[in-house]
Amino acid sequence: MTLQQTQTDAACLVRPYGDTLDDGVVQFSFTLPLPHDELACEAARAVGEAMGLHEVSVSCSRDLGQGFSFFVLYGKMTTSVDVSRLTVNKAEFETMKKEAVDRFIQEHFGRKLVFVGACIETDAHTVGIDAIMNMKGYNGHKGLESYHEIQAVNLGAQVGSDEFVAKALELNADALLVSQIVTQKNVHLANLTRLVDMLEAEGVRDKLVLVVGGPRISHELAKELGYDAGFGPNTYAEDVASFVVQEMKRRERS
Amino acid sequence: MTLQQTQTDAACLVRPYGDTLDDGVVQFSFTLPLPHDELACEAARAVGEAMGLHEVSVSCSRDLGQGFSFFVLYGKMTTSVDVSRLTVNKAEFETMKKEAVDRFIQEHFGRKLVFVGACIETDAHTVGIDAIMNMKGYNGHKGLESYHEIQAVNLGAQVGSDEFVAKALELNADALLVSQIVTQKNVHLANLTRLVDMLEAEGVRDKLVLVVGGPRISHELAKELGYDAGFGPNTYAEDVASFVVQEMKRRERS
Amino acid sequence: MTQLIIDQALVDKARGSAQNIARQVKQAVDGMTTVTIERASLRLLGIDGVDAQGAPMVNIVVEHLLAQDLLGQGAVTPVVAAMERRGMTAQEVASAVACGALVLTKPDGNREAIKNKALQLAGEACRKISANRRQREEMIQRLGKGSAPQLYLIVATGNIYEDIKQATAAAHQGADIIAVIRTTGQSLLDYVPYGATTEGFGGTYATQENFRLMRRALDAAGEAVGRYIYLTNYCSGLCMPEIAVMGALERLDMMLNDSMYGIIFRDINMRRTFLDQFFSRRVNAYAGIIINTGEDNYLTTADAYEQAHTVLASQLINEQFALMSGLKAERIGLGHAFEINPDSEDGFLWEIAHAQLIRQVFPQAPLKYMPPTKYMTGNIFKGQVQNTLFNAASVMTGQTIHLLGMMTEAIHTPLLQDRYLALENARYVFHTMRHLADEIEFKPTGRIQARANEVLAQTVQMLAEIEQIGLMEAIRRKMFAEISRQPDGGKGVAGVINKNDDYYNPFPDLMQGGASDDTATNSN
Amino acid sequence: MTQLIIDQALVDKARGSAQNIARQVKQAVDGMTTVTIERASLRLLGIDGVDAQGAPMVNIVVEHLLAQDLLGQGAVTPVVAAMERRGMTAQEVASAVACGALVLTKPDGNREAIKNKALQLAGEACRKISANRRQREEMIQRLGKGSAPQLYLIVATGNIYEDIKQATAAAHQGADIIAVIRTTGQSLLDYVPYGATTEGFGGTYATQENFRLMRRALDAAGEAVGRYIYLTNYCSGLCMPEIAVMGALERLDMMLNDSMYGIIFRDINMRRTFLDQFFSRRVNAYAGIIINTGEDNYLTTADAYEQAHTVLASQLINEQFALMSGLKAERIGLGHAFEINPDSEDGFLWEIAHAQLIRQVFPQAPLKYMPPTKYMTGNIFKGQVQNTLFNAASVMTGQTIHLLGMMTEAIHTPLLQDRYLALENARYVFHTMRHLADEIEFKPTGRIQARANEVLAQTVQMLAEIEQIGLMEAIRRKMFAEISRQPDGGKGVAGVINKNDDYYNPFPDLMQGGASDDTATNSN
Ligand code: B12
Ligand code: B12
Ligand SMILES: Cc1ncc(COP(=O)(O)O)c(C=O)c1O
Ligand SMILES: Cc1ncc(COP(=O)(O)O)c(C=O)c1O
Repeated sequence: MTLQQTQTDAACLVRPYGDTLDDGVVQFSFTLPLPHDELACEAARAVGEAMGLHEVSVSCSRDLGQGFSFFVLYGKMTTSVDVSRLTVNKAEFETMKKEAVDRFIQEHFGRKLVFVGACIETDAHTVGIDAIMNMKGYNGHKGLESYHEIQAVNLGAQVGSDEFVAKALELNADALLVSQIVTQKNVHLANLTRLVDMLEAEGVRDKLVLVVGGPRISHELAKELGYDAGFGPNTYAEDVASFVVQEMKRRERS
Repeated sequence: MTLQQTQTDAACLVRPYGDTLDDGVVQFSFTLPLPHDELACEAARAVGEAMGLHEVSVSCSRDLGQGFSFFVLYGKMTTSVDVSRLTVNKAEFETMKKEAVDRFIQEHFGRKLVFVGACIETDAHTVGIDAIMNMKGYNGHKGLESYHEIQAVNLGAQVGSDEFVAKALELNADALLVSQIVTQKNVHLANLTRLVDMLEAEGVRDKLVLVVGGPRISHELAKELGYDAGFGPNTYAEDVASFVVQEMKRRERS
Repeated sequence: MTQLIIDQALVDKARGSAQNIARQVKQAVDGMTTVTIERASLRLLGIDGVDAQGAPMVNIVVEHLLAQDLLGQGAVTPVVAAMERRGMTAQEVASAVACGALVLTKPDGNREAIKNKALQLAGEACRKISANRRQREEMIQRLGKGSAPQLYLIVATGNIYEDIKQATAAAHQGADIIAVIRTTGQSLLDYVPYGATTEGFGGTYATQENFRLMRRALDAAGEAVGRYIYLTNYCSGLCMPEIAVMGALERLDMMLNDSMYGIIFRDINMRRTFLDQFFSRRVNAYAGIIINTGEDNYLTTADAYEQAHTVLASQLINEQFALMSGLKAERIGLGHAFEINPDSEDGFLWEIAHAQLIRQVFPQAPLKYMPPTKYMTGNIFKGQVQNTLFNAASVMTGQTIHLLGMMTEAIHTPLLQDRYLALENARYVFHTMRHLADEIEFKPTGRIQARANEVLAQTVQMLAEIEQIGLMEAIRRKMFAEISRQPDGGKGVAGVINKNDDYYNPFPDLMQGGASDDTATNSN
Repeated sequence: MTQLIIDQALVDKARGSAQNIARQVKQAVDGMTTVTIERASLRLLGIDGVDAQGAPMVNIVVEHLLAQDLLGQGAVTPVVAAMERRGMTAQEVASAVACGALVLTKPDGNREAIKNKALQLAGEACRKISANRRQREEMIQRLGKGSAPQLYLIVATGNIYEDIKQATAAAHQGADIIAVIRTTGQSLLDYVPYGATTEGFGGTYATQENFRLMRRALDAAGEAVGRYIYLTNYCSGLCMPEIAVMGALERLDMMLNDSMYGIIFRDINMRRTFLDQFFSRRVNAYAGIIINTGEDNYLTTADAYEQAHTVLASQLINEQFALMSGLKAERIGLGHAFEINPDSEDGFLWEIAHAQLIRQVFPQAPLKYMPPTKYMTGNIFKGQVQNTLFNAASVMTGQTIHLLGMMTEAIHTPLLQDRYLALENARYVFHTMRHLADEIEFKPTGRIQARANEVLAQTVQMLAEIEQIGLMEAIRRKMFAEISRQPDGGKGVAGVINKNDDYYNPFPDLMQGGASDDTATNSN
């Protein structure tokens, strides 16, 4: 799969907008490990300047105790970002409606596809994977269980990678849907890597479409970790279903 | 007057603190003049990167309409600020209590000093200058009118520089206290410069102690504009009185 | 609506005092006019534009009349006489005066004929204003408008074109009312600047062209969002009557317009202010404009708890002045503010007591509730919290015109994002608390009830005292906002002119009682 | 306190059903014990520490007993028998078992003598716990504590030393209660990690050493700020009884401790959970610990409006389980949450109705009120607003334990500044609204009253149904949090052991009814 590129020809420079084009106004806040005094305020301003901002002003400073101080600042960015040189990294597919997905499966595969999902390792946040898989769905978008041509098996929370892989083999899964919500200390990276390694060890990685989702998951990250796609906030069942079926078709062709 | 320098010998590197020393976490927010889509989010992230932040993540993006989008981001600063190289710019004086100021005047000048204050030009925010000059004072700190050895004349709001200078000459003022609250489009810079120019044209600039105050006034700025001192938020009458009398004494000596 | 138990006899007593106070003032200034009333009248006759030096034509003509010692009879008749005599339009008369080609004189011909002509011309002006009023009503009928508390937002970039961008975005985000803040210092100009402007400080010049540009933009935004967007400006300062006329001609919907604000906060001469407010309110009444009074400002210099009664007393006086000018109760947007000290225990209770008391003393008024400003700090996160409680107080006490609080109040005039976040805050609070006011009652033996009684009693007493000493003396004695002004001092005093016996101005009478087809109760 | 009119007969009916439900469960599991109850008992006897591989001694001993098929009589007697036989301390027995030097056997000697010895040793353990309880009471007497709603803050860095820094700063900023969040995954470990730890994810390991370090730091902070700072942890998961013991020994003050949370949210076996909660609550009761139940969690998966009655029903069940274990009403901190959809019109009214209903159904309970989490977004500015309304709801309905909402809830575990801003928010709201609850009444014919009646009626019905089908079947039918669990499924099922006839454990009886010198009503 290639990345979708959003590129225009001419440079298109933008800069933050406060109340006038290109004034560059940015609000920021942070804590410094310094006792609350004038020097700390100076240091806060210096942080703003180190970020390349001009006219940095400390609009609020507070003593947090224990040698910490909190600051709210405003400053002006004088450099610009060239939007024409930016790319948006996202999985390449067309979102189809539920009915269209079912029809697509009938036409191209002529059998029910098996999707196995789980919130793996220590993560117990099932609301996201449930939103994708369970009948009820999310925000009025039905979940995968409601798709006639998909057998959706949701293993739920805190499923060990070993257990997950075993279940995938047992069910002859076409796609694995992994959810990772907790990202503290990058625990998701370890968990996700562990799963891929295990699938590769079992020699099944390429037989499956492997996707991951979560509020702090991007497609870019997913690809880096060896997944076929990553889905962030506001994903619905039809998005991931569309991706999986189109990806399967793409693979058949090649 | 020289600048007070706060310097320690060894380098003292600090960086914002989220929940772990040196994690560098900074919160920031701004608006971009871009319609709300994935490219705009990419641009927002790029703004964060242009400020030298790492692990920039867009935690919120909202459509403001009219081709504008709003973003809240978190990122990590990887460079540091060397606190040992920072200086705090402030007027050099010791704050004395009201009684001590009165005694200081009796001892050193043997006459009542005349302080004339005003909120000059288009600025009508009198609360600040009143807080300094009027009997009542501010936050329990009595104003200059309550000082026995000071004749405090508060001209109030929207006083033209010409009128102000005339009054100063008429009253034989020792110190002029200027207040500037409105800073929109840097109107205060124009106003403050105009006053200094006028005082110089009249040849009286050096005969007076000239100070300015306001919530967005710093000592550094005041000095740049040709004032003897600048006072920011949380200033009380005793601060400015102490500065004026000590400055007058300093000048007598030299 | 939540109810406090309020002694109506006390309210009536206070209102009676206020009526007497206003009448005394009216009598004291009845024999005078002001330069800006005369300029406003000339604007109504159709004089507009500026000379090469930027001086408005109406100023040139009025100064010319002053120089000829003719202003005591009013500016209208000399100009109409010249129009008749020369067969010129009012604008042509002004141009001729400006270039020195014409010297206006005391009309010598048939005074009655000139008066009739003036009356006819004035009638045309009134019809234009009526048409605007009807157009507003029709648009509201068709598009609807925001439900109370209506969301009132300011734009203040200093540049009318940036203002328009921001106002349009705000309307799309949910604003019901847009106020274009005026540049610092304009209130003390004794003329109205001209044309589209881009150079204000902390606000944009109030000019007729700026009014027109913003009106057009908001009409378009209103059509797009399916809600009539109200436009507000400042009918205040040394040119109050002229701005009333400009607003009436350009279909503004609301005006900050107070009977004492200029005296207290801008040190404008008392008589001048009382005369100007009377004339401008008559125009506003005729144009179907909702006025917003400025009592909220008192609490930026005085303490909201200590001085709560001065707000109510002033509102009762403002109400009487407004009624006298012909404004209907439904268009008198009395102002107050959530300026209670956030550090005071039970401060929210005192605020609720006050807001609810005002709500009940003025049941028909579209109350204007101002957000916290004085106690806002550079801590924008705390600011969001302060504004949330303000929003809650507003919906709990049924306020009408709700000025949105900005989390950056202590830092800068609103950024685009500040306005968005303020709207989001208010919309959420109003929606999630929509019927809270219907649900709660205040304990009859409680602190809120006791506080409301106390404020009302203090108000009755204060007004009784002012009834004795007169309003001008009361102001001299710092009874409002803790600021003292001298009856004969203040800016613009030179612009107060004694009327001659032959003074004539068709507008006040023509506009008396508002337009006959006005439907105040339906339209706001 | 504001009052809803509530039909006490309905409340009594619901409570009666809940009592029967809890009794049925108790009967169903009465003949069983669990590995962690036995390990907890050994901890009380003084066994601590880990082997070279990091396996806790108590696990080693209990597994050893399991392997010998001796656990059915309880872990206490075999160990005490060995102590007597060998003249060893409990710890020495454990070490000997661990290195294979000792094989525990069915006590052969005088069973009564061994029981007496066990009882004596258990009495010593109880005295230690009593001493902690008294120390807490004395410190509160001397230092005072935060006034309700008490400000409850979490630390969750994963590193106990960072946690301590942040907790100390929070105490200085105004926190009354500090909860150390537990690392993800610990609840499913069938052992308790050991020592000071620095490597948690989204929380810090609950270990006895971490408890001790934080207790010491908070005692110091409490002295500095002149207010006893409560320490909270999670008495939950597969090691619930052991954590209860650790908390009792290290003078924790509060514990998240629920009779069903583990089943529903961690898929822990039902019988295991019911047994463990019973034992651990008896320890908590004895130690004077306030428990916090977990009904708030239901609303993170189910809708707060639709499922409000499931929260109340579960609280009534949790209450009965707690009372049965000996917890006093004053120490049953029933949990609920401000998870009403911010987009729903009048959502705040429904939230108030629910919070006030709970307040009145459990007048003595130190209610734990959780902040919005589910509807928090990455928009931190809106988050401040949501938290402000939560704070307002809390003070308006007299909640007791107030968990502070973080504006960054949807983003990360709290930064130092997030906690400061949350505290500032709550302190301001509580102070400015301090007596609002005393001031307002809800209209008897209003929406809030109607909503409360509706929720109560639904609760009565739900509990009547559960009384018929039994709690385990109710959980199977997804009646709580819309999650279904199988009575015989779930984690830790292998750790449920049938008691033999000669089962003996001195602790439950010794701790029954709490300590004789306990002064529940004064101390919290
Ligand atoms: C509900 C909740 C819980 C519930 C979970 C109940 C359940 N059965 O899921 C309970 C109370 C049990 C809980 C516990 C904990 N939680 Co929690 N929780 C939340 C909360 C409030 C909401 C999450 C949620 O349900 N979102 C709604 C769903 C629909 O959104 P979503 O998950 O993003 O899913 C969407 C997309 O991401 C995507 N998606 C998600 N998965 C997948 C998978 C695939 C294949 C695809 C295609 C798409 C997809 O599609 C979904 C629909 O659009 C968040 C805070 C917040 N407001 O976000 C904290 C939060 C996620 N929790 C957090 C933490 C730390 C914990 C604990 C670890 C705390 C502790 N130490 O005890 C515990 C332990 C849980 C564990 N072991 O994992 C942190 C995570 C911080 C971080 N950045 O790592 C958060 C952010 C709160 C915080 N600020 O501290 N939590
Ligand atoms: C009260 C107020 C008003 C009142 C003023 C009443 C009065 N008589 O002063 C009224 C309602 C009239 C008003 C009007 C306007 N205001 Co105003 N107002 C404020 C407000 C709410 C509080 C200011 C205040 O009183 N602070 C309290 C005093 C005690 O603090 P302070 O001034 O900082 O003074 C202290 C120090 O700075 C220092 N200090 C100050 N002066 C001096 C002088 C000396 C010699 C010394 C030693 C020290 C010193 O000591 C003082 C005590 O510690 C601020 C918002 C805010 N919360 O800050 C906006 C604010 C200052 N106003 C603002 C604006 C734009 C206006 C208007 C121009 C809007 C308009 N276009 O109509 C008008 C016009 C006024 C004009 N022509 O200047 C902006 C300024 C933005 C900017 N950065 O430039 C602000 C920040 C609001 C906003 N966000 O838009 N305002
Ligand atoms: C009635 C009234 N007029 C005018 C203003 C604005 O100030 P300025 O006098 O600078 O136009 C206000 C400010 O709030 C006001 O309330
Ligand atoms: C009773 C109870 N136990 C435990 C927890 C924490 O979760 P975990 O099971 O991961 O320890 C909660 C969460 O809020 C809870 O309410």
